[in-house]
Amino acid sequence: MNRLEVKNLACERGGRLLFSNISFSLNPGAVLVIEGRNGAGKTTLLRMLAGLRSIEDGVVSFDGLSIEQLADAYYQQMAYLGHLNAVKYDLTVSENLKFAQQLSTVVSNIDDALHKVGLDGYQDTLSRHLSAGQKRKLALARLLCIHKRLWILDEPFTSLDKSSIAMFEGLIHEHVSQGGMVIITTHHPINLPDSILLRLTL
Amino acid sequence: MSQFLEMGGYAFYVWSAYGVSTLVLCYGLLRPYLDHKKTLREISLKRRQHKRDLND
Amino acid sequence: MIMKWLHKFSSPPYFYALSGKLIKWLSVLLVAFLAAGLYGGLVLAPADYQQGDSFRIIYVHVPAAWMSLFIYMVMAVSGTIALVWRIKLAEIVSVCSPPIGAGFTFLALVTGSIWGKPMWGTWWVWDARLTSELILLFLYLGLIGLYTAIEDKRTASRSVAILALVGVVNIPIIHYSVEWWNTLHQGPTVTKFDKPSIHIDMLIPLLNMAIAFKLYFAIALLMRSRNELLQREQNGRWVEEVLEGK
Amino acid sequence: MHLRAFGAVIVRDLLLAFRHKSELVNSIAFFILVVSLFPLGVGADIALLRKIAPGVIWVAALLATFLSLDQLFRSDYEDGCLELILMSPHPVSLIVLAKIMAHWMLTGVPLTLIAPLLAGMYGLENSSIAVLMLTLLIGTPILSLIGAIAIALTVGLRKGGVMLALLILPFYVPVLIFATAAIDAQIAGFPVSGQINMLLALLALALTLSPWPTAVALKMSLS
Repeated sequence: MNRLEVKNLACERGGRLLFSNISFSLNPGAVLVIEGRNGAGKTTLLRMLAGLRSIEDGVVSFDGLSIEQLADAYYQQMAYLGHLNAVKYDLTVSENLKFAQQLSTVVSNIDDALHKVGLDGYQDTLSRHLSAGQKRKLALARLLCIHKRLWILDEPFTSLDKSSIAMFEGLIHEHVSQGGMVIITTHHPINLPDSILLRLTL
Repeated sequence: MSQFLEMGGYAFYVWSAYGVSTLVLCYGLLRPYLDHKKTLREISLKRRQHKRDLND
Repeated sequence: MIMKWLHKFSSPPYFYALSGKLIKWLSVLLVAFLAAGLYGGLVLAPADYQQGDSFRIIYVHVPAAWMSLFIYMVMAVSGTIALVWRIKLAEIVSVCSPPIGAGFTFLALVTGSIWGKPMWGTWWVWDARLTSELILLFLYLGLIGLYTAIEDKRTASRSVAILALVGVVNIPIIHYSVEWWNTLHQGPTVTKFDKPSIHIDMLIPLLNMAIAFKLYFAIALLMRSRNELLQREQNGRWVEEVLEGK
Repeated sequence: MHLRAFGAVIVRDLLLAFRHKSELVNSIAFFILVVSLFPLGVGADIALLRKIAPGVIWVAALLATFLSLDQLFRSDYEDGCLELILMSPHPVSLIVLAKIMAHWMLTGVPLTLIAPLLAGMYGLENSSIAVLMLTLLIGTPILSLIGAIAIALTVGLRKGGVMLALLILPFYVPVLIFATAAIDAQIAGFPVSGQINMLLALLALALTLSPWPTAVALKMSLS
């Protein structure tokens, strides 16, 4: 039963203790919202959970195995969306998504994903010509067309307008109700049913 | 003694080589010693400041 | 038993205190060996029949050249230990070694060219050993440059460990290709840069100097490691007692 | 399964390069420029030029390859694709190898194809030009593979990181020595198999040993 478990995670940056003994466990069907003022280390924590930043003390395990042991297998289950959209400006929208699909294993239809995020018809436009909000939607579409159980989203709503945020909250709800898990940091208030919401403050 | 200093006519070369060596090796010990002192001063300074911030 | 001792030794306060004492003892030994080596080399050893007294530079040049390679090996090994087992002490050793290594390489280069001047009339000779030493100096500068360029100390020391590892694989290849290149272009000339036939009286001081240089390396390394440890653990409680103690 | 990703990365990099022609031309222009500048400095005495030709052409190729390597990870690092690649379920060293191979196709191969033109300027006969191309064909991948390690180590650095990568040039020395020696041997009429085999050995070494440190270095630079 795949669960994400974190035991007394700590991180030190520039000689200063950023956060320490962070412990929680996340089960399928739940959304963990991580709050904290700027500089509290939210992004650093997410990057550690995504395996991008090496973990000095504490253990992060998925399905009982530490993510260092899982390595590539963990990345079959986890997708990370950071501040950068990971979008190549010289490639068209569908080329970007096709590349992401070729890198992962379980995939689904690109056009459906584009439709869900409201980018239908943009398949062949160069990503360079998209607006900031549309680029963010392209990054979100990538999440939809590569099936990963755990989503780790760092401020996903930046540069999105009201309706797009609502649309994306719906997608999160849909992902979670199908047994997915989401970890999210955001400054916007999240309106998702409290039954599935967990909160962690740094 | 002067015969020793002369080094069979190679005095300049031998003593310059040894001179450079002493310079490099001494610097190699002096530098960490001074850094050590500097670090200790910095840390105690930072701690005193930290204490002052706490009780203000 | 070893693991227990290693664990105890690697706890920062213990290492800090122990290294303090060690430095004092090692410096006594250093002075002894240095005196023996210098006295033996400069006074006792007979002048070389070919190069006269200028060969006495060997007592600084050759140990320095040995040390430049030895330190690179120490750095690469401790870097690998730090990378694989994440032992903080190994990381500090692999980070503090490059400056000392660069010093010895520079020393070997300078004394080598000074030694070459009376024999060939020029300061620089594209001799295989000197060329390899020059390349080794570039490697050390690369390591020091990389460490200073990266802000976060942990990533910096791991990056240095990787470059050192890549270096240690390449050093033999570079050395032999330079050696091969040297024989190709210079051909069998009489000014082969090898050591004069080593007479026993000449050898003893050389070994003393080599040991003295190793002691020097240990002292310099311990001093730099204490400093690095202090900077990395400045919020640690044990630093408190150290400040009172000083 | 991994092969699909391997191919995808190569195709993507080639596609990106062709849509962004300037980078392609830069390294080739640099190579031609450096090689044709030398006679202006050294004089047009053909005997001298023939003597220094292997060294000049090879050093120019070495620098051209190295300067173009900077783009290998930089653009991916800046737009976040590097994180995407590091977090793919495929071994990172495999994908790094794909990127290096794509880079080699974009710089190493053009350099090899243009070299005969420049060698002609230096008065080399056809047989030594053939050996020159052979050494470039085997040597440029080694340059890309080893250079990638330094670039991966310094990709995260803002100030002066690129200059720092130059300090990996010492690792290019063996390739330079055996390649130029092969061409000199050919000019002098000696067999070149010895030097060529050494280059092949270096290539095998670089192919197997360099992707791993590059991958680890990328993880370092991102953490």
